[in-house]
Amino acid sequence: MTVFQFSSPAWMVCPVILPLIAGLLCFLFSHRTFAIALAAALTNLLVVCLLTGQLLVFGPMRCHMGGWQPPLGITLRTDGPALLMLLMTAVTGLAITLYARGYFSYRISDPRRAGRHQRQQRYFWPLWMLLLAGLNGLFLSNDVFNVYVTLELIGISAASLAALSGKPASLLASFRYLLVSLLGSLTYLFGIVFLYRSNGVLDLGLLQNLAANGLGIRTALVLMSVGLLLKTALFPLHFWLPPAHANALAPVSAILSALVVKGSFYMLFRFWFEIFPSTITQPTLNFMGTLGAVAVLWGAVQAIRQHRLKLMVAYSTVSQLGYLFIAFPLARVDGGIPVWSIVIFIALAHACAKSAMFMAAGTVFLHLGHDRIKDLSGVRASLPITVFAYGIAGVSLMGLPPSGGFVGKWLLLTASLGSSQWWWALVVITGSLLASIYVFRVMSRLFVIPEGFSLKKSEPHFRLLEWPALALALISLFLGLAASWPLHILVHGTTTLAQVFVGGLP
Amino acid sequence: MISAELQAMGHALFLSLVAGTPLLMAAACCTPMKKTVVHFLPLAAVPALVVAMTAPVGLVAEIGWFFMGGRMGLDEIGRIFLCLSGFIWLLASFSSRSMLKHNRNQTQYLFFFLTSMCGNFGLILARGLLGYYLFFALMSFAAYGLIIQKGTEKARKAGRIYLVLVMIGEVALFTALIILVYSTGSLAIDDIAGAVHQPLVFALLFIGFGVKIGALPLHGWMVPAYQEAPIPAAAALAGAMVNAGILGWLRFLPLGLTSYPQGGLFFIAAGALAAVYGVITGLYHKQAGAVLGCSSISQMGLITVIFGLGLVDHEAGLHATPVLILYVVHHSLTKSSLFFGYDLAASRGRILSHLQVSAILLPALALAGLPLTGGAIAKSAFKQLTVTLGEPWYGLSTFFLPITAMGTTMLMLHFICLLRDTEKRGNSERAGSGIIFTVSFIATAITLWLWPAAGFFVSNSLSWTKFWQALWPVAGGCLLFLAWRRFFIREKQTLDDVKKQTIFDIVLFRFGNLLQEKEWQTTQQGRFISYLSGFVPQLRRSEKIMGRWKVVGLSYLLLCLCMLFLLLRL
Amino acid sequence: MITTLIYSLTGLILFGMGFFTLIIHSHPLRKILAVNVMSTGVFLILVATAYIPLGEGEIDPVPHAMVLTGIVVSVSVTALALILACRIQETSNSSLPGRKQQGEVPEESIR
Amino acid sequence: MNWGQWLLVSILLSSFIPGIIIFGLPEEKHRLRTVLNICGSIAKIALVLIMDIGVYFGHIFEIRLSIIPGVELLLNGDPLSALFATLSSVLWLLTTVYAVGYLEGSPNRSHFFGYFSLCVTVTIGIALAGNLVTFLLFYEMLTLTTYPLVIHRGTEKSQRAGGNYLIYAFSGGAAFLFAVVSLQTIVGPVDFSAAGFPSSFIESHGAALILIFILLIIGVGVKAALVPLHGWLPQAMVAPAPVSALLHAVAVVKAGAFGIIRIVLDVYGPQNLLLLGVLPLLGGVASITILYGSIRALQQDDLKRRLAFSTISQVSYIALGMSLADQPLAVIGGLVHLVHQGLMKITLFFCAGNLAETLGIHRISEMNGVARRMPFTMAAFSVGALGMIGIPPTVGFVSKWYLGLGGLAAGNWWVVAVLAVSSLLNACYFLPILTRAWFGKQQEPWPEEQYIGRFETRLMLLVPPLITAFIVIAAGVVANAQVSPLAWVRFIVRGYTL
Repeated sequence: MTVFQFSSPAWMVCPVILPLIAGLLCFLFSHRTFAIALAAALTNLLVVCLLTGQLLVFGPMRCHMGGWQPPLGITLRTDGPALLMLLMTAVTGLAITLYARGYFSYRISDPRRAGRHQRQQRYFWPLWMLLLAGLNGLFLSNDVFNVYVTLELIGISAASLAALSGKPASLLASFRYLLVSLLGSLTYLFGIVFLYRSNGVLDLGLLQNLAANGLGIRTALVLMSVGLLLKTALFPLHFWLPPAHANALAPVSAILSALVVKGSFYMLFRFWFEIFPSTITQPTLNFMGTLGAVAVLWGAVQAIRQHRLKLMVAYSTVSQLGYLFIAFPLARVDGGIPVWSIVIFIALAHACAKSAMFMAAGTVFLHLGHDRIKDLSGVRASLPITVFAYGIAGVSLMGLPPSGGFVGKWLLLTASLGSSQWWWALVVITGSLLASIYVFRVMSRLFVIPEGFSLKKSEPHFRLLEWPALALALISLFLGLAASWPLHILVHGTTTLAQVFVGGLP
Repeated sequence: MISAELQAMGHALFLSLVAGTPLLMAAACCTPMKKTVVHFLPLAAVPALVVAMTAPVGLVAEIGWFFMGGRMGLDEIGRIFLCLSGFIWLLASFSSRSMLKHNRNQTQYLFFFLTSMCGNFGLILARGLLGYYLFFALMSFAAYGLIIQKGTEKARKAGRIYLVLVMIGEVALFTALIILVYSTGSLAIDDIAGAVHQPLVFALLFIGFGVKIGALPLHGWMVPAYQEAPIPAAAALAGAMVNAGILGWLRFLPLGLTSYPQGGLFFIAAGALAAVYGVITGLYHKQAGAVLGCSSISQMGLITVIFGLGLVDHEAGLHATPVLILYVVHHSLTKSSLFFGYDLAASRGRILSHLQVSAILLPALALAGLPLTGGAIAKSAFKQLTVTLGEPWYGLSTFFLPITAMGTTMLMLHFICLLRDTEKRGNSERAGSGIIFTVSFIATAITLWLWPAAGFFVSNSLSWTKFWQALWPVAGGCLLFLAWRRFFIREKQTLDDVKKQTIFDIVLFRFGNLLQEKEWQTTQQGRFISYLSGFVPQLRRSEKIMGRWKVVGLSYLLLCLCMLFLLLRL
Repeated sequence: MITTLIYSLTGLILFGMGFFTLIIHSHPLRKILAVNVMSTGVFLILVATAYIPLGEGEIDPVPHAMVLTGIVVSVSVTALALILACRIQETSNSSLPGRKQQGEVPEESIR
Repeated sequence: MNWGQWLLVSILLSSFIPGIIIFGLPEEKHRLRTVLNICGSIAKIALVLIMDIGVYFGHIFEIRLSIIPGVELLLNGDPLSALFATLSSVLWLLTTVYAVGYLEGSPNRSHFFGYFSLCVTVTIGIALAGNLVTFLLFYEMLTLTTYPLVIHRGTEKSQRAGGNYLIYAFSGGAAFLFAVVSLQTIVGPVDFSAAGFPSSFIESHGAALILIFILLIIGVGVKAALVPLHGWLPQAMVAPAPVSALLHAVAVVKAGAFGIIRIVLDVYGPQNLLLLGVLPLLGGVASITILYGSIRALQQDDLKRRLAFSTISQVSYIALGMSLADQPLAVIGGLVHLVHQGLMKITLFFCAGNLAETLGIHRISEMNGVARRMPFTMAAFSVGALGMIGIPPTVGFVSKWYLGLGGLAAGNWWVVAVLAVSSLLNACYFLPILTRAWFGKQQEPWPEEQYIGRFETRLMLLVPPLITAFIVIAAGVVANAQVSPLAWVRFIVRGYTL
């Protein structure tokens, strides 16, 4: 069968189909949910690795669904950025799957609310698998409308996941999240209308070749971008993110912060720099950069003033997302680093670090029953690995070497100073400093074992709660040292992109 | 080849033994072998004497690895100084040994005694600049331990004044040496001496070594230190360690090499002032050790004058060196024998026999220049030097020398009077203090007569005019003293230098207290934090406002419009 | 042509009305309805678009497919939103102010 | 990989692996932990010595790891890094022994020793760093690994001190990062090399290069505690004594000073700096720091605080030496003070720790007559203090001597004046301690006296300061020998064409 050959483009269907099937199976067989989800996550990782190999051997590939060619049919395609995002999702997803298992087992082991927690677990797995399918689909799609569908899929499952804990605060937050995500996708859809009206094409590849420059395209771009910005929670549209992320269950927070916001950002970035680079003007880029800069500072300052650990981590996401946008005005540096690598690095490092941090925060919450920052002392004695993971993740968020965050910030700094736009560099550095404050405000509590502190002996101990976080944190830490691998994949997969960035812009 | 190396090593070992023996013994006294060390204490000074007697002149040993290039050697001047110091240290260690038999703080005293001895011998042998500095510092700091030995409040204050001045001296010396080495590019003393040209270096060297000899503005430590230190230690201080300053000047200043009139004048002025000052303050002291300290200030002032005279003129410089050495030898022997006499008196209490008093009187008046004593010889040599210089120095000296001689006579008589009133210290008579005094007395009496190098000056002083010139100031001094005792002395007119605080003490030790510790950092940080925390409610409020749907919708629309505008602007 | 314009304008107005309601009104149900109105507006424009490109009598099937998909999505999202709104209603009725869970944010309103 | 590269890696691993294992060890297994620590540090010393010999005979030790274009990790064994690595590894062994004795019976030792080992790994990394990026990497990691040690006691005060430390350190790190990136965009990737970057850049980017230099110095100056960036150091005194010793003598402050050396000698190069004319600025800051630190030290009654201000003052000697970078003698003085200050200061801190641990003495006013109770400790303390003043034959004199000569050679008389005044001030704040301890009379019982061990205190607390005190004298006495810090520094300076 040619379909299962190494060179077959049909492999790229798997990352979408597998989690989808797994989600359905989870729904059906509610006793084997973890096994099914784990199998799906593992297979997903394997397939993504295979796709990466494919990319390295054959270069970017396309898969026309059902054999229909672009104007009508839907196309999936792999290239460097898409694969890196897929890899990120697969690795983080696997870790989150393991962590979620530990998380729910721990909660169910508490006899008081076992029933409620079991119910939560039952709904978590199928929703998570759906979300995974949606994300993979988003990264792979090469079709504007297909992107809308996957966005909606992500939005629905993410909002449901966020509501899972059932507490009033989380219900409110997830309701708002749902509305925001709807508003965003509707705006996006509105943009598609304009796009289709002026071009009559939905395939990204075709759109890219058209490179039309009319009013319709611009309006479409604005609408689609603003919709995606809302979903990405760029300042000043970040209002929904902290409550939604902070009030969700810990694995859900990790998923939302690490992966979901990246999805919409990824599409935004593609539109701006791959599909319509000729439409974008430098002032627009500067505008985005400014918003990003404000987000970095605002988010960090808000994170510093929080009294709850999870809210703090959530605001830190607002701040970190800002970095992604600071890369915008730096995209046109002549002969500099491809802007993709900056963004990808920040995104990868942030995904690993943030999910590790949320997992650690969740474990701490489970352990103490609260996450008030000022009462966190002594956690280190009982959860050394978690605290360690938190610390390492914090290092990456602060952008200290050798973490992946450092490489991302280094690239940002090099680009901004290389193009004499030093103000971005100042923002980046100030942001890191603020990050160090909010990370260490917690750290100083976590690290301290107060005098006369005694260990609670009878704590049940779940390795799955601690090790996945540490693993992800370590990955984010050593991403910096292994930075040449992602770059290799990126460069290999984006020969066309590279042409665009190095000199193709007006 | 090998034998030459062996010989060099032998020389090095031979010379290092001089300073090494006291050092090793100092190390040993920190171990349980303390008693043995006390017993063999005088042995520490023996190698110095042996080397001084036997070693050939010009013996030089290089120890390259030692402290940035060690270089030891014995020259003619060094031999005289070594001999002198060795002798005085030997006597002092005998005296210390008898003292230590009844002392509890043995270790401390022994350690500092031996390390100062090591420093003193080492600096005499040092032919390298850094070596000299090293041993000089070792000696200076170790002497602090001797001064403070008694542990009383007074002793500690004396020690503190000493320490402050020593520190100033050290720093000045360091600065001077570093400038010298920089300007000559050499670490050997022989290359340095001719190189002092800048007034700054000159002044620094004056301060650096001047502290040791109690030159005028830096004399503050001397009186309290002599007063408070145990007598054997004070003898070593006055007889041996003081000379390190003179030796330093001899080694580093260009005496006899070039003339340096301004410097010479400065030395003369400082020295003459010190000579008078020492006498005048000394008469007001009520303690024998303090009087001896004042006399040292005065005598060192005279030596400074000689040095200054040598600096004024190149020709005179050549003549000044032997005079200087003569004077140093005379003063050291005399002063140490006075101290040992004081020791004798202190150990006996009031029951000194007339013989003993008159025996002490001899060195005392020798210091004033009684005819047929070393003092007369030294003074005539001094006058001889002024003769070679010519006017105005000769005229000044005929006026100045008798005055100091009279002053010294008065001072010494005052000392003898005090000695007779000395209360007995210690609970038992110390064996051997009589013998020690006798030995030093004999040495004082005959050294200059038997010393071949001094022969010229000795014969020079043996004429009737010289005899008369030496005698009348002493006689006049005696009369003046009697008159002074009769008419002027009052009980309350005493000076107690220990109670005074020197200006350095105030400046340096109180410096820290003057500046009140202000925790400005914490207050600043506190202010900053409170300033920041004023923002927190505003932050929370604005974040809340941004979360309202109306605001969100508005910003959403604004964002759309902004982007559209920016995109369409082109 | 005019028809298309009318349809499109109507769709635009619907979208605007929905957006306005969404941000002005605080009641969950109104918000859900507002979103539905908005999506209807977009669908209307899409359908109108389908009429233009291929000349007389023929219509473009792609927008139709999109609208259909959109409707499906919209329905499911509305269902989810309604359920959430119900749950919020229940919990806000049942939970008294004093019974807040440990470690929760002070409740922030949907407004 | 050749053996040299393995050597570099194993030098780093020799403390990293014990550190990681110690983290996993249960609290009770202190014997195993001690064995691990000691073995690791001895192995490290052996490896570093091998490297020293290799460096002396001209072997090139180098590992490169390219991260992204323009960013390369480079570990490099040159004479300068060998100097710092040897110092750190030797002092680490002593500090470890001391820490084992000091923390006997206290909680959380696994944690403590784990970070202790990591901290030394990172310090060695700083020593071996071959370019600015690698230096930055380890420099930031140093902040992270020392922070848990600073807040080890867990009190409110120590947390505040730790927070302050972080704010200072990260701000410095941020300035450093900014400067490194700016420099790279102007002159391209800079490896540490004797020549610095090509002087052609000075004409085109003079102002920017000056600004970058200032930022770099600010970056490392925070750790080197240059005034006005010194605020964290006295506060960090709340940490246990071995940590203070580590901070002051081995790791943090030293890393900052080492950074100044690297920037001046290897990044910019003396010639470039002369052209830019920024060296007087550094000299001015260093001089002010020297005097300010001494004056502030005078005001302290808390022993460790006084020592901390003394560190501020003393470390700036290194900066002072570097500010005369065109004078080989001054460079020798600055470099050798890196070693000498470490030896002296670690002695002093060990002794202060002994006093606190054995007798509960924290203030100088409580020290009357303490030397009679603890003669060996105070003897070591005295040696260290006299060294700080610069009394021969201690090592402190050697550094001052070369600095002074270099200052004169550069025609800067004020350098000698600063040295002289600083020596006086040092004497003013150290000699009273000594006189109190040796000649003072004990007036009241010691605050918290414990009788531990056969000697005046535990043997493990006593031996390290005695060893370092011995080295303080010995290294001064044999300064001119074939093997001595000074000889090695001369060997380093020979590599620069000054």
